[in-house]
Amino acid sequence: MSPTADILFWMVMAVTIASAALVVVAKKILHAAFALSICFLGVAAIYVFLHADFIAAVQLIVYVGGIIVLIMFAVMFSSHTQEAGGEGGRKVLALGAGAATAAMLFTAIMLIISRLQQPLHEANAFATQAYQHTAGITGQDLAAETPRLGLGHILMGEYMLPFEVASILVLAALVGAVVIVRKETRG
Amino acid sequence: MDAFANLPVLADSLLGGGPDNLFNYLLLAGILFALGVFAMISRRNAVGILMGVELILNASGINFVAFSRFNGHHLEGQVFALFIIVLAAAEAAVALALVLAVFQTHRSIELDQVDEMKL
Amino acid sequence: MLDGFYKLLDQNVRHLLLIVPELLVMAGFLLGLIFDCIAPEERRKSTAYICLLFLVAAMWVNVMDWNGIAREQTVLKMVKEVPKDPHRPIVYRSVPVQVMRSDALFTGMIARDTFAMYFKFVVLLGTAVSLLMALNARELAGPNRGEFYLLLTATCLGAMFLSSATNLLMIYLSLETLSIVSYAMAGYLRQDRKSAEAGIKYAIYGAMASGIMIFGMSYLYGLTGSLDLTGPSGIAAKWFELRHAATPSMQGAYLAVLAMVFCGLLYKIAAAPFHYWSPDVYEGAPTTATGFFSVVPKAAGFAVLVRVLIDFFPLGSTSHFGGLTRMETTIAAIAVLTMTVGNLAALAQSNAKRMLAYSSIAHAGYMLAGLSALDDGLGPAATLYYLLVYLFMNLGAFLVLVALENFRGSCDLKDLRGAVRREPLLGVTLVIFLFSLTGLPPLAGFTGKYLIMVKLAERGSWFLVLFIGLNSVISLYYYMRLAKAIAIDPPEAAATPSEPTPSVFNFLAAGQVAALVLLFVYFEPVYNICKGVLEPLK
Amino acid sequence: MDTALFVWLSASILLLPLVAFAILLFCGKKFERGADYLAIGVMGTAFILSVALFAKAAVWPATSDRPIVANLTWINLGNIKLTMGFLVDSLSSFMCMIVTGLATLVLIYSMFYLHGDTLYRRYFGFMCFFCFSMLGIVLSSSLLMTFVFWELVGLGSYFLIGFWFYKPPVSKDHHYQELKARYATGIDERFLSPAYAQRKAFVMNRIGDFGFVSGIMIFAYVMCKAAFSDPSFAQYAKGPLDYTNLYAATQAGVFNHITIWGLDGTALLTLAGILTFMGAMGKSAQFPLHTWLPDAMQGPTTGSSIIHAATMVAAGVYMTARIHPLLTEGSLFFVAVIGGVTAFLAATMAMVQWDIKAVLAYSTISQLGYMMIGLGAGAYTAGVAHLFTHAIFKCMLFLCAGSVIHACHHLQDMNRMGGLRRKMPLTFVATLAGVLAIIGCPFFSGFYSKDAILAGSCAKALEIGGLHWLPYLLGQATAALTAFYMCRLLFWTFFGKPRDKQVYDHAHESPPVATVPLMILALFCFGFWWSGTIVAHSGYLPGLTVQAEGVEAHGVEVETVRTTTGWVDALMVSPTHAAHLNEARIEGADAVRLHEERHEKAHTIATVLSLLGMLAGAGIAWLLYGAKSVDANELVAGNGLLALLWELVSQLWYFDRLYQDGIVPLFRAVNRVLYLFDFMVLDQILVDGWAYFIMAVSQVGRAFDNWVVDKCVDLFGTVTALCGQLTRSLQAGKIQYYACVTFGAVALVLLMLLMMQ
Repeated sequence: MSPTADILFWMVMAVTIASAALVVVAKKILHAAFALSICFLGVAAIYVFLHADFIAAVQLIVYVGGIIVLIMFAVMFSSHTQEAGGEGGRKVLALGAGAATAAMLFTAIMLIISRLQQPLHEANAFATQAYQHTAGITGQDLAAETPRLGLGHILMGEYMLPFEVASILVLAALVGAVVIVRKETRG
Repeated sequence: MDAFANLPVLADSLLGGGPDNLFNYLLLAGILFALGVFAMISRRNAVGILMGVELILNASGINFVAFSRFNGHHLEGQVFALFIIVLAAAEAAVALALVLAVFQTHRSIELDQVDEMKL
Repeated sequence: MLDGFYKLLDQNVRHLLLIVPELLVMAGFLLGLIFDCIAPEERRKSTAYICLLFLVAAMWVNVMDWNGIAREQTVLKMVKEVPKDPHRPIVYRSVPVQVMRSDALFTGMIARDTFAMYFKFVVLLGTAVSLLMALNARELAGPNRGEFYLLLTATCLGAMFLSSATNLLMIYLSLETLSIVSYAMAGYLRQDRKSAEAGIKYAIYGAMASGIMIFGMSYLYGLTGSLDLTGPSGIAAKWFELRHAATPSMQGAYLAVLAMVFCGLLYKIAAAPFHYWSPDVYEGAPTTATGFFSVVPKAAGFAVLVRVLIDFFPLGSTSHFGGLTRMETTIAAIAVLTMTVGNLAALAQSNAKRMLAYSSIAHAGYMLAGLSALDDGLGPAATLYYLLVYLFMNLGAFLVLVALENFRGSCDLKDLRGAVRREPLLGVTLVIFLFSLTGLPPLAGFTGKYLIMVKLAERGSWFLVLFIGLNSVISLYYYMRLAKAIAIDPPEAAATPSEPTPSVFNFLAAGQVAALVLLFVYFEPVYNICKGVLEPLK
Repeated sequence: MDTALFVWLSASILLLPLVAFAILLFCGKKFERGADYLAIGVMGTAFILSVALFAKAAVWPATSDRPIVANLTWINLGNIKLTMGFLVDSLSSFMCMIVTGLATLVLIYSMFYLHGDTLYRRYFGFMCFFCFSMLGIVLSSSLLMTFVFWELVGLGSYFLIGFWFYKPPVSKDHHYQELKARYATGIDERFLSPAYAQRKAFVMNRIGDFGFVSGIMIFAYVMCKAAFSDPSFAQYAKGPLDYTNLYAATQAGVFNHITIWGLDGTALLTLAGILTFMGAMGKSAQFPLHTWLPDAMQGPTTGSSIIHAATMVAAGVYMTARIHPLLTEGSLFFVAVIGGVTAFLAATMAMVQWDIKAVLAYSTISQLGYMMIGLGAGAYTAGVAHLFTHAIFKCMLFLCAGSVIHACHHLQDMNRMGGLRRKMPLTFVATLAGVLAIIGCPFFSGFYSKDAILAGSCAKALEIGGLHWLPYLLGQATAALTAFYMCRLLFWTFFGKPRDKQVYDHAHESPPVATVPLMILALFCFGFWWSGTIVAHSGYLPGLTVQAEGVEAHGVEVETVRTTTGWVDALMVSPTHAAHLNEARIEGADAVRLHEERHEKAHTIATVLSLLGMLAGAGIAWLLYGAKSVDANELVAGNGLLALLWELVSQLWYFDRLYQDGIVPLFRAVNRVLYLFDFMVLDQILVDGWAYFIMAVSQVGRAFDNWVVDKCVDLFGTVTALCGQLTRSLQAGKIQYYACVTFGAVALVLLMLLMMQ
């Protein structure tokens, strides 16, 4: 194992988790939005660690470049009021309930992972056997590693139908979003 | 407690291996998921709640890509993650449009004030 | 290296010819969109006719297709016949070839089977009726009305794909198509406070449910390495291997993963505890959309629920590693919870729309009760039958509600009083729909409940039978309150003059009443069809 | 040829009128103007399809032996399957043609007759509904479906009799009182209104239907019992009430195996047949259930012409023809006697009516009696043929009467008409053709069918003798009476001097929309359409070759048959006819010859007698009403016996009085007794007594209630309120809250699943 890669990996992990936590607890919604963008960057980096360069790029473009902008836009548009207002008791209650629920769900997820450790391991042993060292991997290695066709071919081949459906979906969502925000031309 | 007997074993298999260990990614996804849930429940601002949603979606994406990677590079997982991102964008567009609609009708996007309809 | 890819491409293009109904709906959506963009404001109503035309065409093709699959089970295929005598020419002859019971299209994305076709029929019918309702609903009138029809059509497309999806990605995608477009429909009346509230609540709740679902799906993928549900290397097959080798503690974890996936599906059919969104959304959304939501997405949700359920817990295996009985108990518990919550909450409502929203939660409970009998196909078959009946009676009730709201301006019980005097035919049909929803003979609502209860009683689930009976009694109370308000109570004030109700409402309402009576009198063949369409899943 | 074509044709014919009805009912406001064109168009299309159906059915090999049946399973009761479907043979397809054809013409005529009526659209809707139900009876393949449509037809008739439901009873009708017109005699005018008449029709039919249902139940019981007890009859369990199954079962002697109430075999079959025939007695207004039909004339004349003259009342005859193979000698004799009595009684009643529609109504009853004689006395084909000929000429006569009534400003009293032939030449011609047809004048349609009926019943009487002479003689007498009353109608209305100047001056011929249908119908009153002797030798009608083949197969000489049967007869071969011929063949050539000779003899007797009777009747009518050389009133006054008879007949043989003053009060008395029992014993002793007892007990319980139960109720209420609060708080309206509860529930379920080992 390459220690550099390890350290980098843990740093990315830490930043991602910390910024995600900031999304939850930030007082101002604008701060939360900034934290979210950092979190998305972290996730993109994680994708790179997972050899999913294309996904990482898409994550950058769509999430950081698109969704975050949308969110910022909405925040700017609507939040001249800050979220901090309201009674403190309600706030504590909300935080407590959220924390408790999230903790329960997290426990459940961890339990699932731990119970299914063995089958998960068996099903996903590929990398640990074949690629002990991920740092310093070359493009040729990647090509050898993906003997089958690339993502684009898969999208147009096996996943053609979802691809088409998704395009229709995006179009319909666009129509829906436009219909909601468009000004009535009459009355 | 018997139910948690496996956790120490998990802890062993976690952490070790850095980026080569599947369980690290699963842990990260779990944490993001939980944080997303946390945000959805405790945030009162509609945009904040939507941020929670995005966290949850990212968590699933990480899971998929991780499995795709450790599964012998079946690209299905990556494709799924791709679609998650696309759908998240579409959903964010519609949801933020709705947030604007709420803002226009209620002059606020604090969703705990948007509760006209109840039992 | 690309040979395989081109073969795949070729196959995909050929498979496009087998999903003509979906393509037609898609074409309707796109043409409608183009028309809506270029047409002048006052002609935008025609968008609906374009969509309707394609929907009806899709319905027709679907039924023909269904007929072909169900009756023939064979297609003609050209074969080369080489005679032994070398002087005679080689002939090409068409011979009948047995079709696979469930044709997997697009490398296993969707299935082309009678089960999907049944649900597509229901979905298309529901959408067509909703479209006609939307065309004549006053609250939707306006310069932007064309978009609503487009959204309806797009939702219908999602529902159709959801009915036939056999791949996790496809399920997620079509479910989201269904959901995301629905959010926009719920928030369509942007000037209306309630509509905006409904939209945002629906969006957040929907995102939450699908978030849980895809999180579960990711584990499913991680465990099995596949996104296909069926097939020799699909999830279901791998799943049985895994479950077979599992220790008891792993069994629970497997079920937990599956439970997360089911969350997203149960949300779509508004089963407790995932029903929270539905009353608020149903009340706030335009009434037409409410009628549509209560039927079409629910039908598609049931389609995928039944499909996934049967894939993981095949019919006829009475105890699959003990999992089946646990699963059945879980479904039964959800069913009881759903119907009880729905009916109890409906009791106190003073708004007809919200009352029907809660009642539709209760009906999802009845249908789930049918699904809890998984030992043979009869329970799910009864559910399928009930769904068709439910389409007619619930959509019928909402249809009348839309018509009454057109001139009363509200769905509050006090505003609907004495509506039968202005619209005798619609008033009477509403009462008939309510009778059917209660489950009184001689209407098909009775047959549906009866079939479910008989199946449950047969296998000794007397507890569920008891609960369905009790709930029917409770529901009688509030349905009759609505019926009384409309038919018996005197109108509050002098009726304000308004446009006459379009006769298409009368036609649709009468047609649906006729369908209810027909389904009661002639239930056997329909029930047989329901039993038959479950065959491909076995 | 495949059955699918027949199914499509039949289904289209059946459902087209229903669709028209639905359109007129549900979005009629849009069709306020075009209701008539829609109905006529639909009915015309149905007629064309019927012609196609008939053309197809007529060339189907050996139609009468092998009807085309297409069935669907309707209700699956374990092993028993009830079916519904179509049965197409020459009888049903011809009947379809008659129904749709007449309905088309009548609807065209109605455009004139009901012009300007406030309920114009509704009328056309009802007519379409009626035609749908009637076609349902005609095409249905089982007794059960027949019964369903039977009731629907009753409903359609109910609608149309009471079409002008707002009209007061005749005794309070100012218009009527001003005119001082004489309606029917013998009917209480207080009970003569559309609303009352429709109820009367319904109730009288109900009495008949009681028998019908009982008969169906006997058949069903026998068939199912047989199917279960004997494996060789097992096929009858699928569609136990299908006509084809019933025919087969009766021939196979199923009834010999089953016993009900100690009856079996022929006796049981006779009972079932008579009971089923009771339905026909109600619907076809046979004695003693005939009293509703004259009252039904309260409806629009056009409705009466199609429903209460041409088709619906003939449904009884049609049904009897359908169950003909099931009827034993005993039940056939019953049918014939009932028919004979009805024919005779109704003819006598028709003689004294002054209301032009009432004459036609009684004559309809009388003619229906004829058909029953035909069916009962072994002249099956003649009976059915008379159904068709009568449908056409009676429909036309009613339309003529409508034309006259319209011209005379809704005056129906013949006493104030007269000499109208100059004013309304076309109507007169049509009426003349109809009258000549109905009285059996040679070369007119009625002559052929009526003569064949009388000949058939005479042959039967010659063969068996005894009481079998009764239907024949009654029929023969009726022929003379028919000539009398129809000629009376003709002379009194169209000949002589105008009796009411004002009415006469006002009268005018109807427009072409009314007269063209009349002319078309009049054309069909001529005999060459129906005669075998003319058409048979030209030999281009497909039916004949079928007949010839069928007969050849049975070894009877073709020539004999050809000369004695018309093409209608050739098509309407009795289902049992082939069997009879076969029997005769087995007995030998002598038997066949004997059979033929007997028929020749009977034919001669009947023809001569009926021609004489016709001439006598018409002559007397001419003396009394045409030439007026004898005054009818003086004649009656001068003779005690005649006066007595006159009184008896003008009181309609006291049937209505008997029902109104005898049976209805009897029922009222029984009712009263039951009511008193209800009131005194059940109400006062049982219920009130129980109440007093309970009150006493409740006094005791009250203390207990106050101290124990109330507290419990309060507790229950509190708990319910708490539950309500809980539910309210669960649906609090806040999305974060929903999210929390949902995620919490999911987490709990997941943890529960994980904890479960």
